[in-house]
Amino acid sequence: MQCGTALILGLKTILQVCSVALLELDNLNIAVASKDKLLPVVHDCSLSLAEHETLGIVGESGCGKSLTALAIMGLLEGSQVKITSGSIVFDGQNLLEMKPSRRRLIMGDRMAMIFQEPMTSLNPVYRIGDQIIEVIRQHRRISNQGAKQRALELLELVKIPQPEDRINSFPHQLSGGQRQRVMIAIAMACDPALLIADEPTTALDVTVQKEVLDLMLDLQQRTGTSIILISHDLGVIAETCNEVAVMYRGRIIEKARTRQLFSHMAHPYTRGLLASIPSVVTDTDWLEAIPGRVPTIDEQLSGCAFHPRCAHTKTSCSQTEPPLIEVQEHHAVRCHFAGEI
Amino acid sequence: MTVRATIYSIFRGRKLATFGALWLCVIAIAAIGAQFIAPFDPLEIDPIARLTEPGLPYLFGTDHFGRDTFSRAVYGARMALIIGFGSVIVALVCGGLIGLLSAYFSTLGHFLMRIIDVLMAFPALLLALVLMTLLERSVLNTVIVIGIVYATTTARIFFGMTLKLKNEVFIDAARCSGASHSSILFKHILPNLWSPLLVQASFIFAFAQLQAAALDFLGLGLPPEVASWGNMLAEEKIYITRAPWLLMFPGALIILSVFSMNLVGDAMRDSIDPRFKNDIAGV
Amino acid sequence: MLGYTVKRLLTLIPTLLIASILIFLFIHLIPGDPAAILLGDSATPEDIAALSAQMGFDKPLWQQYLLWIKNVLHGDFGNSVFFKTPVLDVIADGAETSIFLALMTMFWIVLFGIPIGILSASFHGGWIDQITSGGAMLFASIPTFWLGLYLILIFSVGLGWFPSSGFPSISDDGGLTNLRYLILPSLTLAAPNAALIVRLVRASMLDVSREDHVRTARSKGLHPARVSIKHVFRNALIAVAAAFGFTFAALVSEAVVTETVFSLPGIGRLVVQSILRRDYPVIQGVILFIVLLYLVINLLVDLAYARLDPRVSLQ
Amino acid sequence: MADQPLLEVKNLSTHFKTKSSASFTARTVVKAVDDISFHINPGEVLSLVGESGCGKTTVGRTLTKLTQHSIGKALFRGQDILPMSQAQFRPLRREIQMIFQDPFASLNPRLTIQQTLAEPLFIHKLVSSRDAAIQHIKEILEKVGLDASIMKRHPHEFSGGQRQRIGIARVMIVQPQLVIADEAVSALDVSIQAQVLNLIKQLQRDNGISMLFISHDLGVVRHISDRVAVMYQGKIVETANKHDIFDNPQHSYTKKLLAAIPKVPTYQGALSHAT
Repeated sequence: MQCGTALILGLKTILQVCSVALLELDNLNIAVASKDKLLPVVHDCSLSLAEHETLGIVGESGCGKSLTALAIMGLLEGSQVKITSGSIVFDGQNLLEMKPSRRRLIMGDRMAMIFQEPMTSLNPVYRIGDQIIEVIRQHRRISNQGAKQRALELLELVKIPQPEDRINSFPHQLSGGQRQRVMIAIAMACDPALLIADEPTTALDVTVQKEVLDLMLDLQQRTGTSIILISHDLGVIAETCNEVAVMYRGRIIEKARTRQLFSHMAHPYTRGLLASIPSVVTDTDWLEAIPGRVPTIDEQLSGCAFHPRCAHTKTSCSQTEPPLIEVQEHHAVRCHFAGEI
Repeated sequence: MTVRATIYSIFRGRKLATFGALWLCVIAIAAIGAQFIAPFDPLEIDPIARLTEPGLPYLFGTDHFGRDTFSRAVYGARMALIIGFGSVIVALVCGGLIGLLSAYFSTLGHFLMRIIDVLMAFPALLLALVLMTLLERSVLNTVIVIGIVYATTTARIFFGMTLKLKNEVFIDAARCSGASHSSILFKHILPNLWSPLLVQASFIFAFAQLQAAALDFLGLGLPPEVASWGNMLAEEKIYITRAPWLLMFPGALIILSVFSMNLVGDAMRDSIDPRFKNDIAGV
Repeated sequence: MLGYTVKRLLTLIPTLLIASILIFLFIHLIPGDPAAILLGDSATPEDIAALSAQMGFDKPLWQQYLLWIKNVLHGDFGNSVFFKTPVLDVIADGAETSIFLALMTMFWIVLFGIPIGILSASFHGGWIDQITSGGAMLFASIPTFWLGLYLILIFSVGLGWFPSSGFPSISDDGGLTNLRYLILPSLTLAAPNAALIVRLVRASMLDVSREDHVRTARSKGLHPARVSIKHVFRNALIAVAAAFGFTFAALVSEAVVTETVFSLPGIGRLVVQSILRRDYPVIQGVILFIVLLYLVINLLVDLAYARLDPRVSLQ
Repeated sequence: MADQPLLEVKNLSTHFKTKSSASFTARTVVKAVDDISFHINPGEVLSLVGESGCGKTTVGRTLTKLTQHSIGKALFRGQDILPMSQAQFRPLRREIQMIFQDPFASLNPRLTIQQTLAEPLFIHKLVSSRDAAIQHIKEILEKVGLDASIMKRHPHEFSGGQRQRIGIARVMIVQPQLVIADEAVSALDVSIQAQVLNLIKQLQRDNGISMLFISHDLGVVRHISDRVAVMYQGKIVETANKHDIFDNPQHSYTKKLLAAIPKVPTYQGALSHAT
């Protein structure tokens, strides 16, 4: 018996070493500068992502999910939005302590991003081939011809028909779905370890959405890249991610393995969110909508961020902010009564 | 928003624009109270005191007729306001109306805008010069001519902005409610154009000063006896080497006032609907 | 491209027709006998009668217009009342000065306007931006003639570096060194227009920098300067080019004043003097010429525009 | 129920001519809506579902005469509305109303809520005095779940969900027979979308309104409609009652559409939590 326990412990250690986190966010706080003060928009965000994993961040507009992504990517610089504290450790290095020039070596190479609006995310005046070549030549010592060859491969990889012709197209000559494929090609050009996809399919039709998501998962299978998928759509998250973090008003309020989350939703907001979605497979006569609205960022709130809209509010909810507690292994919830309701 | 809050939001953190607004207030006070502020009659000729250097009692010196430059400058402020407000009214009423109606009624608009396009091919100053030859030199005619010249650009700008508004969803919604053409034009479209209108007015006000000064300089603007900054420059330009201050003071007044108006216009433009920001030409 | 150019040239015709009608009507708006106006104050009644018959002033207005247009199409703009020579020759005499003035002005505008504009946009909000964009606005607020007079006072009268007025042809003694006569005038003319370009480049770059594709460029790990030039400025150029055509009209206005201040024998001063002399055939001719030039420049701008922006198709 | 449908659309086509900037080139014709027919019975909700660019929005705009139709008929209570002039159609605008997609663009930013809501009342002469109008507005605001005290405020002071409620109030205040809802909840966040959907469904039932519900979201469509018409490239490819469409789709496009939707795992706890 003793021997067996030791073996299991040993195996666990080995597994932990193997699945060392690629990305680790520790108590990240982000605030937006408005007039004379800083309004917090992301509050104590801690996340970790292992290699080959797909993490979904889900929440409604203004919950801070996109800002978190932009902070990881390093695209907040020069904007009104500032990281006030915390750390982002990628590949064992704290990105926030890095010089901008060092950080740019990672951007587009080890870490890449695709955005919500495929119609405007490509520069309209350059051919798509040149836009792919640009990122390859930024990070690899390679001839123009070699980069072009690689760009052709990439276009083929993202399943653009007739890549030899399309490489010379301008963005406006492509459909929305094709443009998003080109964005994926740019992102995958240097085989990134981490791909951040911020609402990549929100602007697309459902049939195209399916194709693009399938493509992303297929590429992940081949290259082993980790993905952070940001979406407002629980369905998209459920079908693509291993792990989910639910955000509300700048806070992660629930975090779990996808299967765990959908079988044991612990936070009233997560449950309400799911109940708000009319199903395509069953008839619903009435939706159990969450009452009220998301408070704006300049509204001060004490206690739990969700308490004004929560059906289970008790006095303590409006007084102290609940911490993110593990209710099960891999399942953390920010609610005073996580186990009880 | 209240007027005070709007003014506060426009000038908050903009020291230069605030300075511009304050300077324009000074000009306005000088213009209104010219007869109390000016120590001398601006038209009184004193041949003995010709080309006196600045000092006392002639703060800005005297010109080659011996007239007090400071008094003329104070009365010039009054002329600047008349020119500015006058041309703004002419330009906005003519141009604004043409632009608004052309955009809303597309058949009419197609024809009118074609003419406006052609008129825009005529350089503003040339158009003004030519129009001035048809009329005699007077304050009213100068105002009308400068106003007409800027009516073309104003019409173009309002045409563009009205077209944008016409395609707004709330206009569709008003149509679905059964609103009539006049109600859509004057209740739904025009009120959304007031603030761009004000910004455009401030730029026309500024450019009109430069245009009027150029007309004066070329001898086709205000009547020569009128005390305006442009006329002061035009009449004394040959004395620039002997009495440089004669051109310094009125020139500086024009520059400061135009600069101030541009600053104020620029600050206001930043506070209007971002859709219209690029429509309004200005500096 | 060629097909588009031909089409665009064809669409110029109705515009030119409207312009010519306006210019033609202008002469007939002046109260009095047009023949007397065309011939000026010194004309004898016999001259007036002769011209009336020659120009057909007794005929209906539309026939007169057709006759005038027919003559114009044959290159006959009539004779200058003042010079007694064909209008076309008078314009040609002023062309050299104006062309060189325009070219040198363009040189300054591009040399100062674009780099300062890029600088201003790149340091948006900082002190460099405040100085450059505030300075640009100040320069745009200076009356052209005032600036010209003080440049003469300082650099010609005071320092003696440049001549103060006139422009001998480059075919005269001195050859290309005669262009020094145009340095002060071209700087005077460039100042307000370069200021406009600074503001324009700055505003369009700030607009473009907020577009999504710039974020994509930054996410590639490109150097900020490269993002700024290759992605922001390159796209901002589209808006700058579009505005360039309209700037031409403003440039002509200021050239009129500048040529007068520096007594340059160009078309600008010609038109002012002709207006003061009531030399109507010259006024008609010059204005028609300027309108034509404006239209051609705008056509060229449109062609350049299509090259800058692949979304604009020339089909 | 009356034996006659409230609205019957027969062979409707709406074509657009795209104008080229140079006046010599030929114009191309886009068949946005291509020969479609459907009907809506009194008190019934028909959904028009399809992907972007399929022409569903054009159908709504054509039926409210915001866009000129090309061919076909639209019989509203037996009367063809399409050939009518705007002036002839004006009295009918009270009965045929439209809810727009974008709650931020569909309210005039310069008008107070009271002004916006009073406008249709005065146009259709439903009230004779200002006091009566205010009374009406108070009632309708209460019905859409807003406080009467907001009347003096401007649209920018409200969130998207609140604005959409105001938009619904503007439609309901004239007591229409037919409401065309063009992507009425698409711009809203999920939790707000559910509230507004509930509101629309309740108002529709309480007032026996017929509705043409235009949407790309199949979950929403299943929730709200009685019958569904699927549009693809300007044509209606399948019309059926909602159970047939969702549980037994016939057309291959309908099948493809249904297969593409990401499914949310159902979780019983989620449905019972607030009850």
